[in-house]
Amino acid sequence: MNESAALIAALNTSWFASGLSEKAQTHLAELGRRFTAEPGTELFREGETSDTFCILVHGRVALRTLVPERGDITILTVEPGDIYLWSALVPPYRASSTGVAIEPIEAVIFDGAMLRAALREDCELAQALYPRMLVAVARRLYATRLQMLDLFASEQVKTW
Amino acid sequence: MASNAPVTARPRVGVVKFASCDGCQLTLLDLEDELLAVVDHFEIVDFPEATSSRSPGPYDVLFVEGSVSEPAHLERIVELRKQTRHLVTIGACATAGGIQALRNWADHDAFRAAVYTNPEWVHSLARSTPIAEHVTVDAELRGCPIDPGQLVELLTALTTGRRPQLRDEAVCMECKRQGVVCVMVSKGTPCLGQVTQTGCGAICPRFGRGCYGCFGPREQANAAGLTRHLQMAGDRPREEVGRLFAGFTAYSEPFRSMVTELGGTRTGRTGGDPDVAATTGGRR
Amino acid sequence: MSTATKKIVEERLYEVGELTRVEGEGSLRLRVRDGEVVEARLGIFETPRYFEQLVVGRTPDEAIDMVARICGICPVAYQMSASHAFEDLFGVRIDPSSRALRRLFYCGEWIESHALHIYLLHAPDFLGYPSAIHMAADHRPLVEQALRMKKAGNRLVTILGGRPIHPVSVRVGGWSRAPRVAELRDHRPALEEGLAFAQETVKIVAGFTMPTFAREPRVVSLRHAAEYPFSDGRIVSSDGVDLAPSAWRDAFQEFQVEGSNALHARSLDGKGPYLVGPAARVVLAGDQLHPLAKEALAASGYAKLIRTNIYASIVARAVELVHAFAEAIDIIDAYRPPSETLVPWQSRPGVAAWATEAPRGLLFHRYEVDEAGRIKSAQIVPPTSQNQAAIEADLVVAAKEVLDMPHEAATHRLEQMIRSYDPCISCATHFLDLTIEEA
Amino acid sequence: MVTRTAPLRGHRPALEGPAFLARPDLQVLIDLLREDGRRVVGPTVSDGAIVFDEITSMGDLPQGVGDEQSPGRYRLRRRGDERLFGYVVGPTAWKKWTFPSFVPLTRATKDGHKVTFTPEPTDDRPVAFLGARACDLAAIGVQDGVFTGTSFVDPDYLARRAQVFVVAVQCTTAASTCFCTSMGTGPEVSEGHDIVLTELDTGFLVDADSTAGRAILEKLPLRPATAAEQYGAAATVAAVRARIGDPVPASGLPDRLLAQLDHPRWAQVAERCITCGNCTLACPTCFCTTLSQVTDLTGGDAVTSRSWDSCFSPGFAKVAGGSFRSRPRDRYRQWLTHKFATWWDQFGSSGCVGCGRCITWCPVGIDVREELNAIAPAVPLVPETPIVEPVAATPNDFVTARVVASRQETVDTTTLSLTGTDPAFAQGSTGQFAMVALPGFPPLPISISRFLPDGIELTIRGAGPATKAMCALQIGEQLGLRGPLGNNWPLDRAVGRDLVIVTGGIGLAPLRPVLHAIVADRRRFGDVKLFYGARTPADLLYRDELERWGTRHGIDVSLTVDRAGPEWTGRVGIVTHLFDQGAWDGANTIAFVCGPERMMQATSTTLAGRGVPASRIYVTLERHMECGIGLCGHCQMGKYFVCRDGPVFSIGQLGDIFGREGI
Repeated sequence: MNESAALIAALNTSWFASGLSEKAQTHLAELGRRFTAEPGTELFREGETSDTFCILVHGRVALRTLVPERGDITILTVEPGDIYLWSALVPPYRASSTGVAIEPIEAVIFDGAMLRAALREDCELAQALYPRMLVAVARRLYATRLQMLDLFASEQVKTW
Repeated sequence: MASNAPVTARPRVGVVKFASCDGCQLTLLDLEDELLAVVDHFEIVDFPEATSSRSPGPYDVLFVEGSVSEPAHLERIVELRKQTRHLVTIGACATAGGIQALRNWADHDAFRAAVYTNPEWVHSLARSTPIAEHVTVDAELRGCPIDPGQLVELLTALTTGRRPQLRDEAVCMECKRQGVVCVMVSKGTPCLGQVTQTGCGAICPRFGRGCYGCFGPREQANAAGLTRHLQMAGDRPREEVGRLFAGFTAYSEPFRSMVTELGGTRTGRTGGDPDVAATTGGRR
Repeated sequence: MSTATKKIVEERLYEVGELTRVEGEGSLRLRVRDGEVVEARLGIFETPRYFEQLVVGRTPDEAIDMVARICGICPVAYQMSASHAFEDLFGVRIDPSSRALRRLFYCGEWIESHALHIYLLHAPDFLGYPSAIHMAADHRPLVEQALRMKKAGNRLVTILGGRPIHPVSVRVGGWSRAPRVAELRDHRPALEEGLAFAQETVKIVAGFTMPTFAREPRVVSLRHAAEYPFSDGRIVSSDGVDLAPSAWRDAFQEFQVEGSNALHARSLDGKGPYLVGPAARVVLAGDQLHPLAKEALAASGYAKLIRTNIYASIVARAVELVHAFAEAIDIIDAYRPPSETLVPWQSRPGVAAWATEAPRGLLFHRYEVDEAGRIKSAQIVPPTSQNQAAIEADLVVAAKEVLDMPHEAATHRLEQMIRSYDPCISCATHFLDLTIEEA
Repeated sequence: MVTRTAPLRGHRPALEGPAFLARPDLQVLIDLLREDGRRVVGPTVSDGAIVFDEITSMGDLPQGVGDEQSPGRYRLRRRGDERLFGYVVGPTAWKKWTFPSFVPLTRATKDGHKVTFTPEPTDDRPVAFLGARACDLAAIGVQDGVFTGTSFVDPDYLARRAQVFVVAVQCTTAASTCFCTSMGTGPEVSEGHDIVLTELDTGFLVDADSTAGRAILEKLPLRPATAAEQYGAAATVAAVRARIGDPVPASGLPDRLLAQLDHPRWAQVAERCITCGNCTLACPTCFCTTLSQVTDLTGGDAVTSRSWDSCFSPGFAKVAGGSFRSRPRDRYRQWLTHKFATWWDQFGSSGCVGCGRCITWCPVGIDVREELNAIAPAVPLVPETPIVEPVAATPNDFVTARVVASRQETVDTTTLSLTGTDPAFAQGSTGQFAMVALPGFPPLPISISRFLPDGIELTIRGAGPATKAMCALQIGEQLGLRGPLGNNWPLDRAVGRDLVIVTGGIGLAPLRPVLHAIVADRRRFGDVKLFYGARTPADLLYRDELERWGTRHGIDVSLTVDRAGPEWTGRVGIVTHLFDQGAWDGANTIAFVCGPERMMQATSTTLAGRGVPASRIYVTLERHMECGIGLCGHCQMGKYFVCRDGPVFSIGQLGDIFGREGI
């Protein structure tokens, strides 16, 4: 049907879902729904239960965390094709940061509980999705490590 | 603390001493050729050994001689640090605890009792420690005593605002540059030059002796490697090798570990002169 | 101002911070009641460094390196007393040239030390400046020449020992390296210039106005039949003491005083304080001075006053400068490198003791050496500890003169008098802090 | 000059038209040498060793003296004969005269805003070496190669070397530490000498190998050598070769060595090695130097001098943030691999001549022959790619430039516009750098961030005292320049290709000229993507230019920062993953990457994952540089001098040394 076709098309543009098998994509299309939000919308909050898993199709989402006395710090921006709220698939299902749309966004989102149930039943879906998940999360972990190195910080040399 | 800007016109300089022999501050007065130029560029605000005009600080540059050896020293160094922009420790006592740090391996009370009939009249700390163990130090001039050339280099670096060129290489490098024949290879004389920081100009090898490490251990000094070689190749008893390290910078690592491991300085044995010990204290 | 008529006790308190322009730090206590000095004590608060203990268990050569660190101003003296003590015990006869070099070594240190004291530490008192640095503003050429003279001495020690402070080449049995003839010859011109300026210096200091002072102290120094005393001769005194340089303890001893971290020295005969140093040497061994030095002394007109006016010790120091330069030049002209720079020696157990003449006076070392050739015990008696009693005695005399002076002048005068001893407070490094209480 | 082929085997008869000189007549030779105003330097006994020193007569030579050498041990002994050369090499190397341990280079004076750099005079008095051995001659040849054989000639070395006259002596004895036979340099004296002597019981066989040499021979009281004498001499030298044997089989050694960068032996030898540096300074070929400044109290007068340095000293490979060879094992490996392997690539010869000095004079007796033999099999060398020839000036010759504009880019970074530079600079190309000097400060390599018709721009981050001082320069003030140095970005290879530029922080500065070049001729390039990362939005350089490149010149500019406040709506995240989103094919892409080494590694990995071939991923490396032209030795990375062969390298070119710790 039209709606699901549009969803599959959307999924296909994404880095995350493009590589998935047709079967998996169709199954995902059944589970997912389109979602849009205006810039400035707070999508989820650090520490709160995250009950949706999202694939960003257009726009940009800033992942922020509140540092007392330094205010909200953006630690990463999610670019189109990437996922956010993967925490919906990993116990204890709590958001690890606060998400804010900083451009008009379009995403395909999935109900966490439903998706988890589907993954339990449909091994093929699980086999197709989890490796992708792993890559996405691993890549984010690696990027974060490099960020942590603060590579561009100016090395201040003491006179003596 | 240390900033890269050249120190402003006529920086205020102080020279103070803790437990020491005064030799390092004397080195400043021994800059016969530069002394008057130095006082043109620096305002000597406190230097008891040289002038009666005193000022308590603050100091742009404070040269600190000597090791922390008595209770009063503990507060004094912290107080001085507060008033100082560039704190420079000069000499083995200030940078390594000095020869008197050999007592750190000994029984302090026994030491005291051995020299003094009435030890309770004498106040000193059980350990003699380098300044950096108590406050932040911006630069150090090594040596027992310090090298006048390095002192001048530090002063000129200060006026131009560049980093003083104090090399972190082994004494051997200077030995070889000067074409001195290695005393260890050609005479079998034990020499600490390989593990000792350069700066002296390789005086001891030039004078036919082994280096006794008065400039202290260099970065990553492989003292263990040298020790193994001296014990095995040189077939020397542990304690004899230990005594090599038990010198003017014995308390800085890795020399310290060598002394502890090999011995070389007495630990708590009381000696001293029995006759002196017998002399009764008292007033005239 | 005390008023004799009233019975009310009026107290006056004079205080100087730490005494400046001396090596090290010390404190002084002076109590006067009814115009009578009842206590004059020099306290020594230097953190003890326990050298006598540090050298225990070490070898003689290690001790020579270690004891030098007692004093950065006269390390050579410490190396001389120690090496001669050990050589005496071990029966080492060093090469004649090595012996000449040892004298030359001492000349270098005397020059450096005396030049330092006369111009950088003491002269400002007579000319009314807080320091030589301030003095240089009005007398730059004089200070420059003084520094050149001092440098000539330092250079001498450097040629022989590698550096002016804590030189490295003195060993039991001679030297680890002897200089080449050329090295010494190259330095001769600087010594000639130094000699000329030393002679000039005697005239300059003799021209200073000396405060009046009269006390004829007991004086003690080495005396040698054929040479001005450096590191050989007998210990003699103005009242008949005559001992081998190893036998200091037959006439003197050390003892501890509360409030002082240095052991004082006193004579066993109970004859009280005695003076060591340039003045003592000039008095007891003046006949052995180099002709040029004798000449300078005679011309200065202070030959007699040196005996009784402590302030005039600066003249004795200047005369010794002349001697040191003159003898240094003679030694260099006669120099041939030793045939055996380092005489081999065998350690033997026993007592090694010797006294030599540090710039500031008699320096006595005594070591017990065990069978293994290690030091079992040590005793080191620096000149300043021996002078302390004399300083205190002189303070009693000086105090009478200064009590009626304005505070500033009084304290300055007392400092000047103490400086006259050139107290090497680093040898017995002390904190000096003057208080005059008057009841 | 040693060739890479198998060791020489007495290929040239040591004696040719040989004549005999009676021992006492050696004085005549010495006198003749001195007559021409030469200083004669030869062996003397000093401090219990054979030390080369100035001599005036035969009496100065060590007669009847022999030596005993073993790892870490040297002793003289009496031979019981009258021979004057009955020993082998001692602690001194002849480089003491051709390449002294301390040489003043430049005097810099400052007068108000005006600075002047004047070269210091060199010592080119003629000198004769008496008693050089085959290995010594080979060593002189090796240093000739280093200082005069490549793109740049060291003027001081050349001046001294040109005045050297060599009287060589055949080795008639060998020490246990000798291995010239393995290195193909001896014991036979074969080249590099003017006169060669072979000592016999009563005198010398004499031969000449140069016009100057023959000229002197003609004045010597010679007689033809008897057959017995000739045979005796040849036999002795042959016996020496036999005695030495072949302790270090040399063929293929470079490859075998470089294949063992991870051998556990490196760590083991590091436990014994004190990293004192004696081996490098005793070595007759080691050429690394470091600069030092001596300023007067006013800083207005500064003399820059160079002195022997050693790769064993911790400071040798230091850059802000630490040393590239932090561990002793790294330094030992650097020394050995350089001597025996990468030296071939740099100078076409081995860096070792087998004299054994490093073995005898190692205080703890480490024997390179043992270490080499303990290290095993082969891998192919990293293939080379051609390097662009830079235009440059030698270390003692600076041109001055005037600051005409100074623009603060970020809180700690400033761009200086300079004019009055040498025209060479305007012709420099993208990616090159200049050695920049202020009186009293060590010269620093700074990449050129823009080429102007009459000058250049430098973008400098004030990290240390020197760079801070440069940032603080006011309009009208002068500084000293050398360059432009190093190679450039291979823009020609980018023509017709898609170009991906990935850079971070100050790394944009050396790439800015690339963008200027592209903008100037945009059509010649395919898609151009610029990925630029900075620490925070405030740390982005050249903001308005970034803007223009994106909007006007069709360059796809993506910016990202490591962290930002809520006001920043741009990307946050590490630059290395920016271009990981979306689909694009690296097959026709060439990439230029500049930033911290860690960032460049991550980037090249990701690029490779996108199909960009290693040969088309270019990075620019930072190393400790003092001379900028491959003469001071500090910036070595494997077989490369980063300053001379780089700073731009392709990942393919670097192979597995890129990103390896401690190279």
